[in-house]
Amino acid sequence: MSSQPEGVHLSSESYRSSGFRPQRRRVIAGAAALAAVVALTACGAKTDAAGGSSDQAAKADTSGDTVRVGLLNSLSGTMAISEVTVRDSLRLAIEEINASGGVLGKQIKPVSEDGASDWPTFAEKAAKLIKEDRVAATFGCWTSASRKAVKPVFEKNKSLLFYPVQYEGLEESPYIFYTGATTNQQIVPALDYLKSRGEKSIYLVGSDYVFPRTANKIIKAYAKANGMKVLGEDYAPLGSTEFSTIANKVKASKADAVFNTLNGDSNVAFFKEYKSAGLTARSMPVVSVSIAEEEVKSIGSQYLAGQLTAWNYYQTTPGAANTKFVKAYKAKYGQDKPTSDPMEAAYTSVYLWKAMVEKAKSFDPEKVKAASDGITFDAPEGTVTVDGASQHIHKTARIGRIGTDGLIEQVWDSGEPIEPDPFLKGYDWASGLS
Amino acid sequence: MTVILGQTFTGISIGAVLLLIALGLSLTFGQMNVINMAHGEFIMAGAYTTYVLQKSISGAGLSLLVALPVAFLVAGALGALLEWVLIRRLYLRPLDTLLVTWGVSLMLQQLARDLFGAPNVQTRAPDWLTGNITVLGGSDPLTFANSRLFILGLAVTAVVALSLTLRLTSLGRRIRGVVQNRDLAEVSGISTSRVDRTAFFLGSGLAGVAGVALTLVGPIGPTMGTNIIIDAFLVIVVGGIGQLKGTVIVAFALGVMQSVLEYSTTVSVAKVLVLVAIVAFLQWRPQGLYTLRTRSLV
Amino acid sequence: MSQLSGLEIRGLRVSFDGFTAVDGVDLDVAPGDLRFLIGPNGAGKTTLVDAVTGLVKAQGSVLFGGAELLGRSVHRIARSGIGRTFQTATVFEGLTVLQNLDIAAGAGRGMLTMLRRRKGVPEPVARALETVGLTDLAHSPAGTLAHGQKQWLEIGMLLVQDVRLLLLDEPVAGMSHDERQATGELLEHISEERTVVVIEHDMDFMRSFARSVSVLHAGRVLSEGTVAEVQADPRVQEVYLGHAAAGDAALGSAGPTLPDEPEPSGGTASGRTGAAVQEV
Amino acid sequence: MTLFKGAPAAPAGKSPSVLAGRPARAWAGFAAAAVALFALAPLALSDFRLGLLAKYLCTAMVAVGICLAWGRGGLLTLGQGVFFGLGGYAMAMHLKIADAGPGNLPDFMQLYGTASELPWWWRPFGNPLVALAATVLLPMAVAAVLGSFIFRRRVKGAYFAILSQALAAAFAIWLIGQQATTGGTNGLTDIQGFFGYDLDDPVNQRMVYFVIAAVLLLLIALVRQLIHSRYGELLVAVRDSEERVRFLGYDPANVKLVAYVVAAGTAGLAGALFVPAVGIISPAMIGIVPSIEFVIGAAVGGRASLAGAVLGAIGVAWAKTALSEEFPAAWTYFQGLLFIVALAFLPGGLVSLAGIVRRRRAAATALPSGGAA
Repeated sequence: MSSQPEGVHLSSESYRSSGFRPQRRRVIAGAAALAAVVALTACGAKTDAAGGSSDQAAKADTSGDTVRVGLLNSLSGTMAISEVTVRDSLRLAIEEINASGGVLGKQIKPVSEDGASDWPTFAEKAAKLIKEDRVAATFGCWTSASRKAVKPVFEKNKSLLFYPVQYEGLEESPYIFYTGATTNQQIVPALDYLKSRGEKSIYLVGSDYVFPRTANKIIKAYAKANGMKVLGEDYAPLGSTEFSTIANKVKASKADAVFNTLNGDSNVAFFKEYKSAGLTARSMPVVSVSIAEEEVKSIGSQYLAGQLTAWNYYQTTPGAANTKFVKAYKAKYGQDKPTSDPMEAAYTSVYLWKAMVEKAKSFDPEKVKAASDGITFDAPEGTVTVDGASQHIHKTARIGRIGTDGLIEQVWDSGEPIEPDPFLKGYDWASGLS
Repeated sequence: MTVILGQTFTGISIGAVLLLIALGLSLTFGQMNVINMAHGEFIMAGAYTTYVLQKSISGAGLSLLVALPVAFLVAGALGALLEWVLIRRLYLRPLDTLLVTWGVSLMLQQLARDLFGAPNVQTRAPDWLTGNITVLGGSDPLTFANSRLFILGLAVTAVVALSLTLRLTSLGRRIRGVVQNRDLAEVSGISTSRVDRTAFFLGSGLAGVAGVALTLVGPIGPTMGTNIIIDAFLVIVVGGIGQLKGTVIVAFALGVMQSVLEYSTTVSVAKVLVLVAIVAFLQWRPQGLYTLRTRSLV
Repeated sequence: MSQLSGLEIRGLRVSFDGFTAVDGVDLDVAPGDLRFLIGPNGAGKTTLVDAVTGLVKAQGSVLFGGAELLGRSVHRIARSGIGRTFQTATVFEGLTVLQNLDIAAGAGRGMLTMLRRRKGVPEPVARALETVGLTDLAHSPAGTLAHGQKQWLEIGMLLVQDVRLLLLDEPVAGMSHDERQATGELLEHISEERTVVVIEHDMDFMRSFARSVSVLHAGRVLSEGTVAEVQADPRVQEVYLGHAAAGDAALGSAGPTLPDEPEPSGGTASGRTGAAVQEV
Repeated sequence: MTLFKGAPAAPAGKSPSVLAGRPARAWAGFAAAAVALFALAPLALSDFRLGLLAKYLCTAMVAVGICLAWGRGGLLTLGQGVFFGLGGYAMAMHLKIADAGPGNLPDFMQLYGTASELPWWWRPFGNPLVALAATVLLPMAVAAVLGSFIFRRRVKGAYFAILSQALAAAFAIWLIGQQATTGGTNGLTDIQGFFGYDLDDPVNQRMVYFVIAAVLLLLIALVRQLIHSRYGELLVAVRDSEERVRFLGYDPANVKLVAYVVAAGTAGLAGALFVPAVGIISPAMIGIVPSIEFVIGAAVGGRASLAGAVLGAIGVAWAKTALSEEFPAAWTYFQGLLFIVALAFLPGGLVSLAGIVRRRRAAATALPSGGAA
């Protein structure tokens, strides 16, 4: 190639003119590099190399004395602020179970993947956990969008996902266990509570995504049937931190209460603005369904004291199981780290899976599903029971008030666990919803 | 009437926040033509500085006031470091700078996550900043939030300080000299590389100050910078590169526009409309509101 | 070659933010002329060319071959047969000499031709290569050419562009004596078929090759005529004396070629700001 | 415009006749790539990894367009996410309609919507041919309208980059706001079939991969032709000195517009094929971050060279997967570092590294180094 003399010694000229020949050569170099990429990707495929790559449902690998489970949470990107705590909580449960002998005599080996707050990435990582790591079950996801993205992956591969966050309902995937609240275990009780306090009008504020929009649809149907007025409805793009106008609108509406379905960062800005506008928990209480202890900590009780939240668990929920959970969590992650509802639901989900596996005496998803009905666990939130048909769990609804110390104090509960009803079939006013 | 006044004030206060975060960019982007995507992370550094200081200084008010100069220095030092390590190699490649500094911003976000934890952190605002003052009494009172007034004051102070620095000090003259004719400045004995670094220090330092202000109205977390950075760039682009007065006018104009549209429609619609309006505006005036009309810019 | 056309400028006025760079210029360049524009720094020479080629907005009238140019866009004016060079030679440095010329030759090409590869060397391009003496360097990247060669390449590009009016901004700046001579002869040769206007500071060069001369001062035409007529004009002497200490020397010999007024840089920008402006 | 000195920017060969006379090398390279994609990869990779490779190849398609528009034309196309999204949504809308079956609404509309029938702007996508054409033509049309405004008003460089980002952000926000008709943040998910083929079936997934690989090679060939054509030379001229081109009688706005529109078309096609490969299209693929990621792949590999841009895109996407699997908690450090090192210290991209090494070696040994690449 370099037989032309100028390619050898003339510095700048050859630099440029020799640019041509290598360019054609680069196509070949490119192909070679492409082959290298393929080879590298193949190296990454080591766990799969043994099995026939074309069989449909990747079987979980339970041959050794360990069993792998997947932890699928956003560890980077905007959702990391919430999801990292869930990952921590899942790890705690796994450690505890391993310390007490594991599941069916096998130690649990968690495989953590980063969903990176990006839905297609969630789908990719879910497939990786199922097909490459051969996990027996996967725990995680937070946003509805990430759950919708991975749902077909789990269904296609007949593998189990345990989803630990309260959500908008209207879903029953045969391969997902929902251990957070569905709407009739959180939103509907919160509305009942407002009604019982005599609030006649509400203002809806939410982030612009599926959960708030669906929740607000349900709220509007409820309000219509129960003589409540919805005075306004506002959505802010996810991650939005400019709430002065919404605060003005809320203030001008003179509603009795605000129903808040904002997510993450936006809550901080919203409550700072809310207070600046001169609105207080006394003059216009806000019921939030996404603010748990972790969020209280980052917003500051300065802005939140007196406001209401609706969940199934608070750090202050009484009971020996919770005392143990809170103590263990703080011992592992630090005394200043609070526990919250999604963390508790995640923690509980690992124990529920363990109980199902032990009842089924198998890690096989179909057998685990079959064994799920009626499984109970003495969870930090109180005893929960799995409803095998809907794969949701019976949970007690709790309304809490945020204290000046940043903890949430329960002011009302549903008395007993509420049966999950993701499609709100038991509510007449909800008939037109889906 | 109350609504109109209230929304106008809201718009001005949104504009003040925009102005604060864009002000640093008016130096680094506007004067030096460097698209620094890590600018948002310098804002974050300023916010975390407030958080750290508040842990060691009791008294929310004092720590906030101390945080202003400290955040300026911290973010400024980060900026000067970035300029020294990376950006000075990229002065003739503004678009590569954008991508490189984006890589820097990814790393800084992860660093914040590892240092301070993934969840947001909180700072306490002093009591004199959490309330509001009533401007018009009556059944439908018009109130201005103290925190917003504080930010407005801070923004105005920063603008005045910056423009005085550029206009009156020898540093300012050197910066303007370098911007207008680098070669000439160089042969006139100005160390252009030092001027570059100083300008970058100032611009990034202003981002740190903006970060302190943002702790009063928004969350403090690893990704807080990314959400606002594009808005800040748009302010500079629409205002006209290298034009402080353009930046000021556009920040307030966009703020008022956003707040008025938001009130009459929804946040998302308002956001989209503002962006579309910006695109349309740039069709009309592709060089922004104010242009430095010299022959070399024809 | 198409018929020769002349340039007719009336009342041309260009101002930038209050500063009037060209202040009511009337200028006639006869078809086939080889006209030199001279004048002290800031006289408005380059701005005049900018106005004619559509780079800056101007008032007045510029007729070329009877057609009004003002108000047309740059590329339309170029298509009507007017080409120019810049003070700093501006060629496409990343492309070869051949590619530079081929692009210059191709403004009228159709879509399909554009989307095909260039096969061989088009005849006009080969001729231009010959004329400007760059045949041997046809495949070298233009960025590697010597300064003078770049100037020639620019002239070559105007030739293949087949313009009827060439506006050359200091085409011999930085050239050696021999190169100047060669360039001058080239211009004489070109002006047999085209009209040529040259902005120049080099008075020797002007005296050797100009067919007619216009002297600009403070945005106006001060004097016009043959070299001898202009040299004899006392106003011209006064202007040059007023601006350069050695007035006669400036007019009489090569003189120091001082940097002209800041230019609308179509070419390599000196500073970062300039580079940015290029991109922005 | 910056001359990327590391990457030999001049497109054509030593002489056109030589180039035309020896296309053998190009063909050999092309054939090698085809072998790698069609034989090697399917043999060496599991279904899962092959699926990932399909996804990487989609980003490579975007990079092909970016190479033309940015590498050759100097337009920093920071809004490719918009065109990727337009193509992706056009395809996904058709597949959702097809999945739902005649007369039925797509699943998410039943959940979140209020209307009992398809919105009017969904209906044309029910026709497979219209939808297929739209995946390419819609992004191209949008690019043509946008571009003709933007380029004619001479919005360039930093302005253009930031404007593109603003548009990407606006489009994403708009999509999210229309939950009832676009699926909002969720996007369009759970796509079952692809023109009658069941996407659950691994054999069909493999076919999707082959389609993607073939389309990528086709696009490379097309854009390569464009780069080496007279137009390609003119485009580089516009990049290097737009004003000069104008004085030669061309309208640079049109020259740029062609590159911009072609780049939009490749991004649209990539988005369309991403849908069956991954099974989802969402606003997450459209905003500012993915738009930057598309550009970064091309930049890391070498923006001015097709091979560089394509391999860079594949490599960066692969690195993202590999690093995040290996270091789920710290991979963004490595990713950031990769961008910084590659772009700050290798402006011509990784392909220029090969050139530097080769030159060093050639200088050291003064011997022909043919085949060393």
